[in-house]
Amino acid sequence: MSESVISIRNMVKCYGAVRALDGFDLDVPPGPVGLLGPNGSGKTTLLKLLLGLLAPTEGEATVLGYSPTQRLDRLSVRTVVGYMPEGDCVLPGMSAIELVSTLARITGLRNEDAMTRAHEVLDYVQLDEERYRPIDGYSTGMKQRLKLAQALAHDPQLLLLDEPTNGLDPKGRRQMLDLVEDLGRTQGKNILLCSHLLQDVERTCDHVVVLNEGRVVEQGAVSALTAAKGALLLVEVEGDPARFIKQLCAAGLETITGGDGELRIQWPDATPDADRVFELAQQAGVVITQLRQQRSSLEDVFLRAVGAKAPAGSESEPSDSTGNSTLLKRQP
Amino acid sequence: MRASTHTEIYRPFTGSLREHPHRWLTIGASSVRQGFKRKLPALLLFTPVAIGCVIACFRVYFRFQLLSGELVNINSPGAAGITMMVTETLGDVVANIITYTQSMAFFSLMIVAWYGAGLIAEDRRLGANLLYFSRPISRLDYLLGKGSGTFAFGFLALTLPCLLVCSVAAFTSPEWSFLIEEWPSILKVILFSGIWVSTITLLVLTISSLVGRKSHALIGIIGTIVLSGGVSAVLSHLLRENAFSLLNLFENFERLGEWMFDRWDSDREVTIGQTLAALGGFWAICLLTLAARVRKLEVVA
Amino acid sequence: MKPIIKATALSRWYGEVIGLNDLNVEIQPGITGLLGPNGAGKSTFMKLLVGEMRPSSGSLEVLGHTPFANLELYGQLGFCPQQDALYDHMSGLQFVTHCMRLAGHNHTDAKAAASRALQRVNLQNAMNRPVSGYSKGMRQRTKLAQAFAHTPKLIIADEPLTGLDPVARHQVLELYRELGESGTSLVISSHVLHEVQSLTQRIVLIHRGRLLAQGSVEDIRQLLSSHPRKVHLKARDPRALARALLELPHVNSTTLKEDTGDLHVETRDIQAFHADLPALASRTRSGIESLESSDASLDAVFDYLVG
Amino acid sequence: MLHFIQSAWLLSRLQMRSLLFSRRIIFCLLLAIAPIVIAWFAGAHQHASETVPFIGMFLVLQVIAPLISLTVGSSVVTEELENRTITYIFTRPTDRAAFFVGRLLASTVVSSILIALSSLGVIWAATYPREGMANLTRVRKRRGANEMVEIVRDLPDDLAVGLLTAATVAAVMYTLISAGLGVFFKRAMILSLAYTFAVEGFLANIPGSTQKLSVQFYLRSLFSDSHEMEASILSKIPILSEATAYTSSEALARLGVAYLICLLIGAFGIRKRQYLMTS
Repeated sequence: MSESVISIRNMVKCYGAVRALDGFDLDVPPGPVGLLGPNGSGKTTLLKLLLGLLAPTEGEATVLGYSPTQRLDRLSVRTVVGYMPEGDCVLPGMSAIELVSTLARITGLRNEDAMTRAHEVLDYVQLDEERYRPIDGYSTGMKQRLKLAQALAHDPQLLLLDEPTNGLDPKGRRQMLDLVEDLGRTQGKNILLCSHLLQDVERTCDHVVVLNEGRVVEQGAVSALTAAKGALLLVEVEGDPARFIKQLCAAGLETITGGDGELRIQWPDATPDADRVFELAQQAGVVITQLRQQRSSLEDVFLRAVGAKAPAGSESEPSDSTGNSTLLKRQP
Repeated sequence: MRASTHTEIYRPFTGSLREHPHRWLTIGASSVRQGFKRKLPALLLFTPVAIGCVIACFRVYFRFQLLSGELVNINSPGAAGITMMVTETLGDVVANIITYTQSMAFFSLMIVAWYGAGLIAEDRRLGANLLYFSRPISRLDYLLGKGSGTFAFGFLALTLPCLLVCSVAAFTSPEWSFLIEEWPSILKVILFSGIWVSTITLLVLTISSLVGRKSHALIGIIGTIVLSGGVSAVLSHLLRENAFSLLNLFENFERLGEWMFDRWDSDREVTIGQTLAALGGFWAICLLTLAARVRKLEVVA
Repeated sequence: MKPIIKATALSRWYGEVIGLNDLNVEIQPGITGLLGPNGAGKSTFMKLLVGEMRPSSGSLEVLGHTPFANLELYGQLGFCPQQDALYDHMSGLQFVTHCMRLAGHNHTDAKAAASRALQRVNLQNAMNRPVSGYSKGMRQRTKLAQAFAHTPKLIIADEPLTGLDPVARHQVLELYRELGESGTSLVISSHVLHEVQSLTQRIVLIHRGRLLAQGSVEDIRQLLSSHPRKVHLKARDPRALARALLELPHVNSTTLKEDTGDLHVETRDIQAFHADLPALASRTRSGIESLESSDASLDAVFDYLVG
Repeated sequence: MLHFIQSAWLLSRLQMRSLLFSRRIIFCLLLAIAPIVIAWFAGAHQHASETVPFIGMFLVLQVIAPLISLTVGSSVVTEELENRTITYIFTRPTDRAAFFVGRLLASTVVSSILIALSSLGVIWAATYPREGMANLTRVRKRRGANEMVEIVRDLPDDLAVGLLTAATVAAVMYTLISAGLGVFFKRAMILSLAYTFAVEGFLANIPGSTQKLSVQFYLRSLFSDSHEMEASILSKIPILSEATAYTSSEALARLGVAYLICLLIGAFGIRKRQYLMTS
């Protein structure tokens, strides 16, 4: 694995008594990385530190060879880092093309480069003829894409995206996710993506870091973290499952029926053979509509890492609405 | 539902960044361009300045024409009387320029206030500070940029018309006599208007950094001017103590103008030292507040 | 059952911006998801429901009342607004007690009901601290507590899930499920579709100010016959499976994704496909690992309708 | 009716608490202290019977009282509207008029207390005996030797009472005006500032019967009618001489009627109006 994009050593940041970042080491690999954590876990503080806007109480960090915690690199690090803020932010009274070209010029591009680059980047985020209109007429989706465009203006090697899909409607969210996925996977840009919507992170990131109360509590490749543990098959059946269950038990496969007619077949060895299940279903004259291996989702990983119990005891899909033991009684 | 590959091709940027890109110049230029986008306020604010400047130029022009005598043929009866009366009303050229500068001070304040009030306030309200400070600019760049933007408007409103009047005076004066004899006072006029513009720029930006919206900033500026004038008047009246007139910005500049163009009438109770100290104090307060507010603006980013 | 909300030819516009445009909808008791892209008129509809605005034309009945400034209705209605606005200097308990006192209860029952509600939202140890110190999730749960403290018949929640982290989102969803089960009707507007789908199957889809679709996700999907159903298959030997599948008459197309080895199959008749699959699978022995039809998900339905 | 009073009382307590913790109140305190400081300085130079009417009339009644009550009064409706907490109240089965009346009561109490204290402070500062009086005698000498003898330390007490009543009435009236404007218009603060300093400033200061339309006129009659003004500077200004047309009781009656009408308009207005909270 090539050298890490961001390496942090013993990072501590205190706001008075509150220890926003509680001394941790972190090596962020290249490519798209998700940064997860409940509200107030230190994500925004970390981003500001990487941008050199905040000085840490202790520890230092190196980003792409620059060290934003030192005075001299504090500004120059921002020439190679692009930041997409979370809230609404716009330069007053400007249209999209003016905003992106002005910000590009401020970063250091020459005038003619800034204008051509602005058009290129706005084409990329599909802000076509709206780029000449003032921004207050934009929809939330267009504003988010504009923010992404201004972060890309100086072609940074590292992109810091803070909640890019927050508050977007499904169409806007899909467009934004396509852009982030294309940047991360196809264009090979390093991305640090902060988000609460774990489906989005699962879809766009390869590596994940989970922060909680200022410390790194979990990190690893997404595929590894959500790998299937043990051979548990989830099968949804139409019609009467009873005969099918008898068949399965006859074949020595222990089966439990979940709440909404979902069967959980425990496979003796690690490699489940679905064809066998289909054969049994055919003999039982039963129709299978869903069959998948039990994999914990990123949400379960997150909930386990942050210490809140996953709902309904077993590591089921987040959308399992049959949660018999509700969270209400338990302390968060 | 996996995402289909993205058809848009992302082209990496091949150009290079400039070594010392004068970032504050870009910010200043963009604020000026933003200002002149809306034509109506520009028209409304700059017409009185233009009219004042034209009048001053004509006064100076006639003044010199009369001196050279082309305007009124000498041998007609009573010509001497008319020329004497007219020259007497027109007054000395330099005095003309100084009165022009002081009369335009108020208009230039309005122009600088209108264009400068929103520069920092609207940035904070709309979150533009997040965008500015995620770029490699220091707080000084930001301040210099906003300051230069506002100063440019003040320059257009006051210093440029003064220069125009001086140049008209120089051209019409016989054999450039105005330029040769009076060039120090031209420099003084430029310096005086420069100081006035930079002071009101500082005032406008400080108030703009304290409030959340352009309209509040405008109210704040007008409020400060009126209040400082009113309070100093009431206090000096009530307490018969003229030191309070130091609070009033306009009076300070009147005294400064008189001192610079050595028309200082000696029986003024407030000395020039106190005036300069008052101005220095005002500048210090403004710069300190601005520094503190912009530091807060950056961290909020 | 009598519908809790009945809108007939309801429209509302501000200047030339159209909020709702001749909306006719009836919402039955129970949990209903109110969906629609940004600017479709969802928040306008919510404001009309809560009586914050009067309709420009048409009529609206909530629990049999016309909602604008209708004191009788507000006794049975709970509203959880979208904005994150609370009285920061008050504590959670004081805030909910204050709301209950305004509803006409005396101090003791108001305080009792408030602490019960706050316990139910899991804020018992934080309820005496001022709200300014609460996290986003806690503020959301406090807003919800004031909405159901007076056990209303109907609770309306505007975007309750945006900006919450997964932990808080789970707790809020559990809470809604519990309220739904206890008989309170709920109308929830949200963009986080998979969360809404985990809560209820009944949705009302508004687009450009009009009702686009109403009913359960599955029924709506059936109606969209023009769109072929998509099924995803993972197998050890996807090419053999693909060849076999193409022989089935109702399969339109199969696309193979080389990077992930997924097989996307489009079929005209999903029941026939499911019926034929077991036989085909045992015959070809191509080692199917998973069979998923993500087509019935709310995301897909939303895409087909809104595009 | 009981529920109306109960919720009004509840909301006024809430407004009282949020006012006392807000930045507005610091601004009001500064405004309240200003005339006291000026009166203190002026006390060293002028006789109390001259400073109190001057500061009372020009500073307290025309500037400080309206400013304080506008700041406090304009927050009655707009504050909750702006930070969007109004939804919790407007979706409760309470009469919206109770919301208006309750918060108005709290604001009026706060502004009248502040202004009453400020006027008391002015009177106290002006009459406080200090060694500074020595140079006062020197000033007197130039204007006529005998005047030095009758330096009267205390103030005619009806002048003090006059100032207090006028100031409190000013507080009550202007708080209602700004609250009423808050019900109907978005930018209540700016509108009420415009009304008080532009419209009233204009109406009250041109001679003629239009003065009767402005609150200032009645405040002046309240203040100047309460004591013979022969020695003080007020009688020298022509506009003010017409102020004595009404006795203080007549002025109070007219202001009372105006107050009731405005209160009713506000109460009905808040019930009917739709408050759109722009996102």
